[in-house]
Amino acid sequence: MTGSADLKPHLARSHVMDLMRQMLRIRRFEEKCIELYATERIRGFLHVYIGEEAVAVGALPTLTPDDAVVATYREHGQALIRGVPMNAIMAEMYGKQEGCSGGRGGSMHIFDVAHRFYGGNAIVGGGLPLAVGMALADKMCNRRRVTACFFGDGAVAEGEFHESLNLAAVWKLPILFVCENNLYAMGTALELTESETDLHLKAQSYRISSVAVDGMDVVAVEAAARRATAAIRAGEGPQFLECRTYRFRAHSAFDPELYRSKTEVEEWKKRGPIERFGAWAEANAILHPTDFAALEQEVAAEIEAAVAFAESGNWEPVETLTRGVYAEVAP
Amino acid sequence: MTGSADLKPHLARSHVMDLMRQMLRIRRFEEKCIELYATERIRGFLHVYIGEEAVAVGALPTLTPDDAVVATYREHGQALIRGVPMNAIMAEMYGKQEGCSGGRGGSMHIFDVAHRFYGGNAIVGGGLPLAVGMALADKMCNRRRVTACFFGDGAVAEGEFHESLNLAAVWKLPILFVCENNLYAMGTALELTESETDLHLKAQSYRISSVAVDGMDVVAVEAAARRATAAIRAGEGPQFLECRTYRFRAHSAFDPELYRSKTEVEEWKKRGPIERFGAWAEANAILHPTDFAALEQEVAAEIEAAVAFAESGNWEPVETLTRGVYAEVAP
Amino acid sequence: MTRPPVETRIRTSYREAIRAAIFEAMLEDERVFLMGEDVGRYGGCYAVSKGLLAEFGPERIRDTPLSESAFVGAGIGAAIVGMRPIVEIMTVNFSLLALDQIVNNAATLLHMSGGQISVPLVIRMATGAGRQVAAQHSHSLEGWYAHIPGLKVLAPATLEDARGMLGTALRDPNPVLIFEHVLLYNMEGEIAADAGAVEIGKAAIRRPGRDVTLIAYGGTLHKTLLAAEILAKEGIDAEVVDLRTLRPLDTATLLESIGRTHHAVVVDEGWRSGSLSAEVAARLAEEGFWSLDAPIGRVCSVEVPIPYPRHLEEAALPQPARIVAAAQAVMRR
Amino acid sequence: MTRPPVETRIRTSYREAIRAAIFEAMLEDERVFLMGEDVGRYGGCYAVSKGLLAEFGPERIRDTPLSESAFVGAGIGAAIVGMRPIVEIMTVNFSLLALDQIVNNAATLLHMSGGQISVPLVIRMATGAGRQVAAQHSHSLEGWYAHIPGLKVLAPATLEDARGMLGTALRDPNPVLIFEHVLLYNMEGEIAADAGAVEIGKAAIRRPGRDVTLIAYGGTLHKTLLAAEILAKEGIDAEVVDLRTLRPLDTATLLESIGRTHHAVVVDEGWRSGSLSAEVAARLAEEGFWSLDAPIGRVCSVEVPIPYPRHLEEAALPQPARIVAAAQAVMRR
Ligand SMILES: Cc1ncc(C[n+]2csc(CCOP(=O)(O)OP(=O)(O)O)c2C)c(N)n1
Ligand SMILES: Cc1ncc(C[n+]2csc(CCOP(=O)(O)OP(=O)(O)O)c2C)c(N)n1
Ligand SMILES: [Mg+2]
Ligand SMILES: [Mg+2]
Repeated sequence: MTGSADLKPHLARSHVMDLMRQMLRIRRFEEKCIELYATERIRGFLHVYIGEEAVAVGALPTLTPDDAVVATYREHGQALIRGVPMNAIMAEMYGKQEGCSGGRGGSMHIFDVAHRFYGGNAIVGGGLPLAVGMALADKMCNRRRVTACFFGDGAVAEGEFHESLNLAAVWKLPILFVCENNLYAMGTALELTESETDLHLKAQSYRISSVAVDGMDVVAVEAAARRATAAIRAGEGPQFLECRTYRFRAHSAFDPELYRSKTEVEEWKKRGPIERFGAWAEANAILHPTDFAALEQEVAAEIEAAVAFAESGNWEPVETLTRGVYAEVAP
Repeated sequence: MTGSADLKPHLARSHVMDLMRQMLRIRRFEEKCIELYATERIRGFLHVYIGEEAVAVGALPTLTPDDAVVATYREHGQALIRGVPMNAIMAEMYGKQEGCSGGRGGSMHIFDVAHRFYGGNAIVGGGLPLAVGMALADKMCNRRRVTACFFGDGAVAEGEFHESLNLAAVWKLPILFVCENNLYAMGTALELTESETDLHLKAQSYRISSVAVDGMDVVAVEAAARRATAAIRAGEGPQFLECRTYRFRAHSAFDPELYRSKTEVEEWKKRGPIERFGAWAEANAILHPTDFAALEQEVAAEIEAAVAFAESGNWEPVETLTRGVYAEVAP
Repeated sequence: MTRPPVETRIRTSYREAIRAAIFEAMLEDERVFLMGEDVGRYGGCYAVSKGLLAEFGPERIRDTPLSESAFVGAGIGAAIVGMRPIVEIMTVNFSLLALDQIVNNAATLLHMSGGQISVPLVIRMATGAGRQVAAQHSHSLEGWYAHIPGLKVLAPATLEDARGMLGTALRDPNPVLIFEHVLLYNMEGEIAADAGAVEIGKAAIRRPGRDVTLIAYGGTLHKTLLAAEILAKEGIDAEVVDLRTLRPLDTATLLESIGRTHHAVVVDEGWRSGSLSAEVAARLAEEGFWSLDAPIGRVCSVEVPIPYPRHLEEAALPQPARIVAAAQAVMRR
Repeated sequence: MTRPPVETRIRTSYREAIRAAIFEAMLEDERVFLMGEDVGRYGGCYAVSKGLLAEFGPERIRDTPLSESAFVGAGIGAAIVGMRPIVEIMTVNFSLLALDQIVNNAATLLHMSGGQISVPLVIRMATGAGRQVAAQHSHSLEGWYAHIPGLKVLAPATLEDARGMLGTALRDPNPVLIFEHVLLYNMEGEIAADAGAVEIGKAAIRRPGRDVTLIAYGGTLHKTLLAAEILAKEGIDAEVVDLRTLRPLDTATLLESIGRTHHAVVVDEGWRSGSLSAEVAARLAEEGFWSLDAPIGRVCSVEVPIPYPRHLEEAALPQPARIVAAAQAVMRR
């Protein structure tokens, strides 16, 4: 595994098992969502994280419960790993009252303040300024927290990316930018839209220290994220992590995938984060076939329970439609 | 003079005289505007270019009549050097019908399509996308033109700067970005607002070739601009010129200048573009005291005529107020 | 109205009609090009531009980065120096990022330059809710754009208008915004095989009636027509007016209609307060006051960010039942 | 109304009143900070924050780069995790660059999160024309913001409101936008030395009258009061209502007033079509129809980008003479 050399010592069986479990939780959850979309239990836009699991699984456990996360519309994975209960996420996908956002948000707007999970933003680039402000508040209050902000390669072209990186750097804010570079923004390849496709270099032009890692390698991501969050906690200001990854499925349910070849997708699938990590763990006799089976079973049970929970959830009555437009009491 | 070594041969007396004349035209014009503002002939916002003359005078003559210019609200100097008649500019400052924008725009909105001068944009950063589109059209039509886009150091923080540079670079457009870095955006010093204050490096993060020049040295600006426009014409794509300069006067008539010291201003004044170039020309016996006197007289006459022209101009009748909201015929 | 014989009519969809209009414009005028996110290789997020890349190549079917402000501004810049760009903003939701360019450049350059510079630009975007895509993706902000002098704003609601408005917009020397309701793309029907440019600037009476004037546009037109059918069964003969052009508003047609019906209901998917329906109602109250026998009714979106679940989304948006109820209410006394 | 004794009144200006409100809020609550372009070292582009940097330091009087979207978004981010930011956008003209953050984040986070996240943020900005700063710097777009559910929108027109609205806004758990008309900053007068927070959400009758209700807000209030004086001399007793809060609109006070006067004129510096005046007129036409004895009049900006020359700018904006004429017109028949 790339970059895993210096981390081997930490790769205890329990940790390997945990990484595997978390990646599987995302993978199987997303697969179930696709199924549920086909049967119209889930509606609206659905963006799944299949192929990119190593990013969330590698990066998020380096945060503490006090830290915060801001994500995009492709955020089920982050939410799951952050600890938002799968039941609440699934109910949200259904639009049920028991969803983590009360059913109001759906797939693109997963929120859970108890887990300091601040969405779920469906405007590309729109989460970055928000994360900057959260980090600013922490800095002004001398709170030793990190705000991790996830966004795609597409967001890099937006003006808000530029403004946010600059602000974070000028003000030396405790923020971790995580760029999920899956090479495409919907159907447009990065190389057609960025003059500099080595995205982590962009961060350096703001004097933000940055690194690019193999986003298909959960151990590499974890190592890099750990270094980055440690630097932030040490007061070194914002850090930028470019995770080079790939989306195995269509952008959303409406995407006919005309813009890339099947071969390209297949090539990347060979590097699948679960597949490779699993093979490595097995080859090194850290995990055994029975472990995989047990994990799959455990995950399947969790998903089944989540579906049951969502199915049995309630629709908000129409009478409360105008709820949640204005807050009544100061937070 | 910095950077003038390789250009000495071209510094014929007539060229030196011309550079001097043009810088004086701007300086004296702006001084007159300040006077006219005090007597309320000119109203609204007035931003003068005193101290920064070398930028427009050095950069613009490297363009041909076919090329185009997009500027900011601090654009009198560019307009003058581009060849917009001083009469029409002054009448515009008065808001008279005879003004180059029919009096509708005033100081911040000088337009003259005959001279391919496309404003006069008062939204910081707002001219950059426009210039990108003009260059795109030229490229699509295989026209060998350059679009020169002027903007201040303050514009660099705007998202539109980032989006525009990237577009220009991805599409390899024939555009010259001229950053007039006078170290302040209104009252906010560059070092407080940019994590990377070496602005020309930012252009490089888009793979745009860039250079920083002493913007107080008209010969250095000219040399750099000549190289840049030549590169653009040779098909090398966008070029970026950072001109390091200084604004000797307040940002606008409303600015109490609390944010910088008199000493700082005085230090910069010693490097005044007219002052230094004049001293150099005299020391090298290229220009003589009588030349300066003659130039001053010539410029004074032109300004006097412009004021007379503006004074005797007409106010647009109120009856035509709603003119110019919609065009009637296709251009 | 004389219709062309049946054999010259073809079956098409709203989506295909727009594509045909783009296709035709690209063929006719080499200054025309299409630019926006995913218009090329992806085929357009609503598949409007599917196939055009193969036909016209990547220079003229130009995929852009996610840089709404810059590529809209670039469209303006290209327009002022001779091109005829069609800029596609995926949806009105993202147009907020380009608003400065539209309001402060596209709409003002002609005026600020004393008439020297015109901006023959067409900006297309999808608008509206109804697909359960929640609060950030369900805006109906065309009314905002209709507030801005210097812009023209169109809302094609029929196949003919989807086919015809683009060509007319491209021939207009001013910036023209075209709002395509997301729920209309799949609408199918027949149009004349030689359908082409249509007049803009005039409202159209889509259903004549004597008792009440129902005023709608874009996505709500069809709900309003449905409501009119229901009303007809209850003995109320509703006239349905399609605004078609949101700026400038064709007040004359509206006044004429209420001059006959003496009752008006305005239907608008925008949130009620400050939506386009307010302007329509205000004009009727100013200029049609003496024609009105009852207060004006409005059926708009409920003032809440659009929620994800279907039943709540449906409740938030104008529906035939609410239109019927509003018409009955204004007829009641 | 019992007024405090004369000796406790102080002379102040609109600018100073706002500064005093900021000052007080900063002292009272350490979660409050001011952030924006040139608020610190420059002293604020309208000198509102002059002196505050020396008092509170650069952390709490925070100069920002020219990055409207990011610093407004940062204000939202800071607000949702416990701060009480006051974000200053120099003028409404530049707020277009931050509109996405305001509409898609500030206004929707509470709803999208199912009520978990509230955004106790105050955004102040200057608005309006009258200083000959031409088309790009003269917008009056507060009506746009008043369209958005989730936002509250205030327009202080008096010294008391300039002094008092900010404090109330900061105590509100929702995003509140405060629009300060550029021509009011120099307005001087006396207010109670202990003036403080004022109620928001209610319109105020600034001049009682029997014949016609003139409805205005912000910068046009004073022109409207002038018009009322002129009308008084001509025997028309005008009531002048100051909207104060543009969202939510206090319709009740308006209906009450026209219930007495039976005539209404709405004055608004926004361009007529689709301005806030349209919503006001629409509500009166819906809910006050039977009170009205004549069509509603509107006095708005002429639909042209604001021109630079004084005489043209004056002609484009609402002026007392036009308000008088409109009032006379609605009274005439
Ligand atoms: C401002 C904005 N423009 C356009 C869209 C439509 N859109 C949704 S996702 C997407 C692609 C984003 O790509 P990227 O940032 O790389 O994220 P990915 O989907 O690859 O995870 C686009 C264009 C949007 N949501 N917001
Ligand atoms: C988008 C925007 N924000 C704020 C302003 C107000 N403003 C006008 S000029 C200026 C400073 C710009 O500085 P810079 O770009 O360095 O140009 P300079 O004035 O120094 O030539 C500011 C903040 C504006 N016009 N546009
Ligand atoms: Mg991507
Ligand atoms: Mg500057």
